[in-house]
Amino acid sequence: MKKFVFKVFVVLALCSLVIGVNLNVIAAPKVVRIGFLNPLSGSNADAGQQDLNAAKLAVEDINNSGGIKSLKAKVELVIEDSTSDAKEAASAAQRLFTTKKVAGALGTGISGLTMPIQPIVERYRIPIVTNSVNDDITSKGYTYTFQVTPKGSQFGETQVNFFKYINDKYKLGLTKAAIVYENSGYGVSTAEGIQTLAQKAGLKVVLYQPYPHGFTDAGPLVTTIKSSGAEILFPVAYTTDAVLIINTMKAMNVSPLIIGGGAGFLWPAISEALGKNVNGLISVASWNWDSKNITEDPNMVAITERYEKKFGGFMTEHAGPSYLGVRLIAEAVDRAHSDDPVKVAAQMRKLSLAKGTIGAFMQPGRVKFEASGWNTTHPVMIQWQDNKPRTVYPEASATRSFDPSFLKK
Amino acid sequence: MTSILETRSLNKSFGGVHALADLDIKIYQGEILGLIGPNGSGKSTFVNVISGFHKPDNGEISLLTDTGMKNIGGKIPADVASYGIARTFQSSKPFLNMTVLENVTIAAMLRESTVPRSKAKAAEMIEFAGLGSFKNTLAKSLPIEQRKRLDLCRGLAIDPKLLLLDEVMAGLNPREMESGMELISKINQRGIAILFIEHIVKAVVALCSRVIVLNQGSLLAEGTPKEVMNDDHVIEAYLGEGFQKRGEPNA
Amino acid sequence: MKNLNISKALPGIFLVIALIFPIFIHHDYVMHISWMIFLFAAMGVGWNLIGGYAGQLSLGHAAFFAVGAYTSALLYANFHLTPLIGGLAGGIVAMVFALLIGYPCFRLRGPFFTLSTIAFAEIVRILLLHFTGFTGGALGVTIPFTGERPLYLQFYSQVPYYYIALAILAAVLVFAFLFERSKTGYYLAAIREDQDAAESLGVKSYRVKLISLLCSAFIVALCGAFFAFVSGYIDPDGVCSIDFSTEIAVIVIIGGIGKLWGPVLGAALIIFLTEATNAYLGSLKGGAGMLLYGILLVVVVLTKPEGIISFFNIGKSKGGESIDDKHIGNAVTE
Amino acid sequence: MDGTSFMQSIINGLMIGGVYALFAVGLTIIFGVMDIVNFAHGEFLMLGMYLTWALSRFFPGVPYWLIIIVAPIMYVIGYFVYKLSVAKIIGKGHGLYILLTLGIGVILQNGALLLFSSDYRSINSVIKSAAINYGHFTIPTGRLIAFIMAIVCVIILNFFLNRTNLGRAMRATGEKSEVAKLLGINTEKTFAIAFGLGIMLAGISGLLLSPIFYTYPRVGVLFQTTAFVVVVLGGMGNVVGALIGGLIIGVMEALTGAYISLDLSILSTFVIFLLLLFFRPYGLFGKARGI
Repeated sequence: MKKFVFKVFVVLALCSLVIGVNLNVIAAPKVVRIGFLNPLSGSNADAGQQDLNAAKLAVEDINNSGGIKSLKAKVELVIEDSTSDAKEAASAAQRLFTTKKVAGALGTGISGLTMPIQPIVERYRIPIVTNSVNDDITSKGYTYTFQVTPKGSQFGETQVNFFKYINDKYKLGLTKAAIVYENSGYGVSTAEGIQTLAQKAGLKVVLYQPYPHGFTDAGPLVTTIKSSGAEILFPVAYTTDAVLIINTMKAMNVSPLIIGGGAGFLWPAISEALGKNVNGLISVASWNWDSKNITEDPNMVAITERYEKKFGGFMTEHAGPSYLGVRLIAEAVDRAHSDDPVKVAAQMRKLSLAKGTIGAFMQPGRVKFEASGWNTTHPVMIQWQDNKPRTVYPEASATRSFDPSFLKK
Repeated sequence: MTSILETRSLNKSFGGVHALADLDIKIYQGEILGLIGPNGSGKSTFVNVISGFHKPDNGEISLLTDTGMKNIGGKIPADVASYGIARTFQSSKPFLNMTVLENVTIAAMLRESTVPRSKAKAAEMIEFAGLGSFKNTLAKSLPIEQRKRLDLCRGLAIDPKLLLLDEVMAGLNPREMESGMELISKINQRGIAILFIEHIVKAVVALCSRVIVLNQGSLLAEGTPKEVMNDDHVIEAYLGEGFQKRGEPNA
Repeated sequence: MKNLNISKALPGIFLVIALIFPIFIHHDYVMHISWMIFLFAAMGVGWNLIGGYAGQLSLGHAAFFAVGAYTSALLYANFHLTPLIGGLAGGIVAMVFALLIGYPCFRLRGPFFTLSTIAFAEIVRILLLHFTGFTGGALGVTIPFTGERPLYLQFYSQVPYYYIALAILAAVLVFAFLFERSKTGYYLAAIREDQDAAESLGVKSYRVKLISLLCSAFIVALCGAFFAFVSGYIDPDGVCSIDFSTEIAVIVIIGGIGKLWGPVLGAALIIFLTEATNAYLGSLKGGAGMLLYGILLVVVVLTKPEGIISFFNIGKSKGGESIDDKHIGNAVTE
Repeated sequence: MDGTSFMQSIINGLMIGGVYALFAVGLTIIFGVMDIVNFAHGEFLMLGMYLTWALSRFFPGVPYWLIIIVAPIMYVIGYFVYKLSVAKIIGKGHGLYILLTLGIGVILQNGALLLFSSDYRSINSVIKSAAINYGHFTIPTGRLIAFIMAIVCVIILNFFLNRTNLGRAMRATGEKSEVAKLLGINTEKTFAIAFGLGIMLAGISGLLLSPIFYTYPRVGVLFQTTAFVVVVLGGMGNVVGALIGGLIIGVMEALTGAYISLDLSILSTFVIFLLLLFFRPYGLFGKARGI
């Protein structure tokens, strides 16, 4: 009998531990909690870290300017590590939404981690703001997901239009294009956008090639590019592969005009890896720190300067929209006079923020969510100049003109 | 005397060493055939080839089945067992962490369709082999005699036509050998032919009606135990050259 | 074989506790953790059929999970088929895959079998990624959540998932209990004890191992289908990664390999600890949670190789203590 | 696909093959002597890369000479990792050492994440994109050096294993550890040395990779599975086999990438692997056991 009692005791202990873990009591009404869900470990940890920096800055800025005025409440960031594994991301979301009363949440910056979270968001009716670009995020009828950034398919449009713009302006006469993309959610959706647009724009797509992300050698890829005779290259990659591709192309002196697909070609790591060779590189971006909609509004510029001072580097493509996401949730809570997620979501859907408000932070300078939850915006083109990405296209958003001197190389 | 197993020019060599060289051997129904020979003469190889653990290089092995003689050369051990050939191993190989009953049940499962029926058959075999008192002891705690008996009992449980006993008597004291031989003849009386590989001459003489002698993989002599024991070649092979014949070799 | 030295009542008591548990505590997060534990336990029991009873350590079972998930999800996406049927179809397709890998791989032993299962799962993952037209490739497959749809395993509350997962686990445990006592179960124990001796008694080790792999594949695929509809989104790297295969194996090995209740205990321990470390350490600094998980793994292996279950001495295993594979060196049976 | 890009693919394949080979040689020694597959081998490669990166901040420029510091440190790490953990589970069934090395891998990977964060580190030296252009072929210098160092290491190792007493002791232990014990070989020490040697080689591969690749906590994962294939192709425990196996896998990957499709290039590695396991489980050159 003794052994039997011991076993039952252990099982009960296990169950009580599980319960005890998370049923902490609801905090005093004076704090509004905004959830943060991004990968802080695993292969996407570098992106997650950028989002975390921005979210912390946003909460700091909100509280320094009086917090949520209509509720006279401070804002608190509740951080959950989604890890880079989809199953764990769903558990983290479940944990966040059920054990911590949050008014809304920011998450995630990686399409492959956002999509498994959406059914849980829908179930608990908690608004989330995401800066991942996959088109499917706002095309499956989800009503509590708000996509702040442009969509993957728009990237292609902007890249090809920009190419036509400089092809005509500087009479480059280039026609043969190669599209190489990382075989991931982000890669596939961006590459499809480029392909359809390139064909429509009369470009000859000589190579449309997925490659396994995280490969050990860019040699075979660059050899295929070289033998395809491509004059323009549209690569879509995260940092690790982007660095390898560019170094190997330099080594094998293959030098088509590179029009990067965002992410890897835009994040600070590539300028650390390539040093001054990064200058001249062009890439599409879902957001950039020096687009006109920011530089013409001192409050917006102040944000990017605070970020740079606090984290020692320009505000990155991931950080900008994440900062905006937290501020939008705070704005919606303020307008809803409540931290009840359903009311906050209703306000989010009604938001229409133009110049003079935080809406100016996202090009072209306003934030307005469609019924699908997508904020009608468009990507911008950047060119690396003195080791910083500067917005060069479209004119409405450009603060610097494109520097053609790098084309001759 | 119809033969139950026949080999025709059976060959097996390991890297140039001829373990079995053109062996033509017959085992008759219901007989206990002794197989003797100095160490390394190919006795164990012969058992391993017949039981399918080693593939013969060439030559035929045919076994009497209800549809006449069937070539079983090259079949995998499990098939050879289902055709009706059981074997024991030189160093006994019981399932150590299982009880005696469980060991024999595994064997009985070959013929019995359900687990309970296999268990019943196994219990029956255990009684027959005199292991009744050890039914629920783990094989790993059995003394050497009972382990050998267990190997035998397991072989019996698959209703074999032919039982290959590889040095079942080794390591037993005279009393244990006596009861061992008793069991073997009891098994034989059930109509099961036995190939009895043994060094202990006393046991061979007592049990076997016929004996064959292997030396360097080939058949040296064949005949009744008495004839074989007095055959010059056999003595020479066992004791090496330079020994004259000195009458009855003592046990 | 029935010498389980636990009292017969214990499984019954666990079932009763599990059934009434949601009446007292039905906080969604606890329910979520519970059905995750039940799901991983069921997969663990499935893995144990081949990893424990047959002693064939597989690090590629995520492939069967992915096959189950993708078959049921694609049947839904194209024909709106409910997972109740889609899941079974997934199980059958997984068994076909098991035949593909079983035939060649069972001639291998020790590390060679393990390495070939890794290669097999990687091939499945790469093919899932490559054939975008058919499987959606890297974009994955979405099963949109559009409100309460029981036929498609979609509920607002987590409690129904708790009971479905519990039912799957209970069914799998009963199957494993009977499997252990079936001829195949006995034969597997015999093979693990001494494969040569078993074969000399007519045990076709290749066929027996294949049967246990087929059952194992079916169970893990069923869990894959359940997971696909509960999570609402699957992609190749998520459902077919090496880390996921390793997690299934680690759960059983830590819980107690070759023992009926090993996987259940292992799943409870690992899932609970991963959640706890991520909940408390996750936000602290990326990686702290996983670091603790790694340390636990090493400590358990060095101090208690037979797994935690031996603490409880539940369900004494019939046969091998730990995964003792004597034919370590040579790759192929003679 | 004209002639030149075929030749270029062969060059690409040989160059990356050199790196695969050196990394796999460490793995094959550990298996050859100790009969265990080290599932944390990739993480030791990562450790070697971080070590080289850290040292290169004090000694900028081309890091190859740092080998005289990195190699001994990695050997000592390997020696103690064996003594503290692996030694305790030798002979207790192959499931345990898989679990143990997996655990060590998780600890190293997340320890690095905590210490160095997830940022990508790279060594800014001229080697990064330097290359020798010969006609229209390009040979990346960094990978060429790695290729040559791999060959040199294998030659030295082969000499060590065949000519020195310690080497022969290791091969004997590999063959039959029980018998080796009877002959008075201290198998305990031999195992520790073999493991130390294996980890040192992983560290050296890390050093060779660091100037041409980027360092981050999960970088080891990219090379580990391929290394398993190379080791089996070359014959478990066969050092020269591992070198040739590495080159073959490198070329196969490059050719599949160039001629079939890039995202299937890794597939070719695994398909070869499975075919190999069924038809030639001892690899192209391996013996049943030992090194």
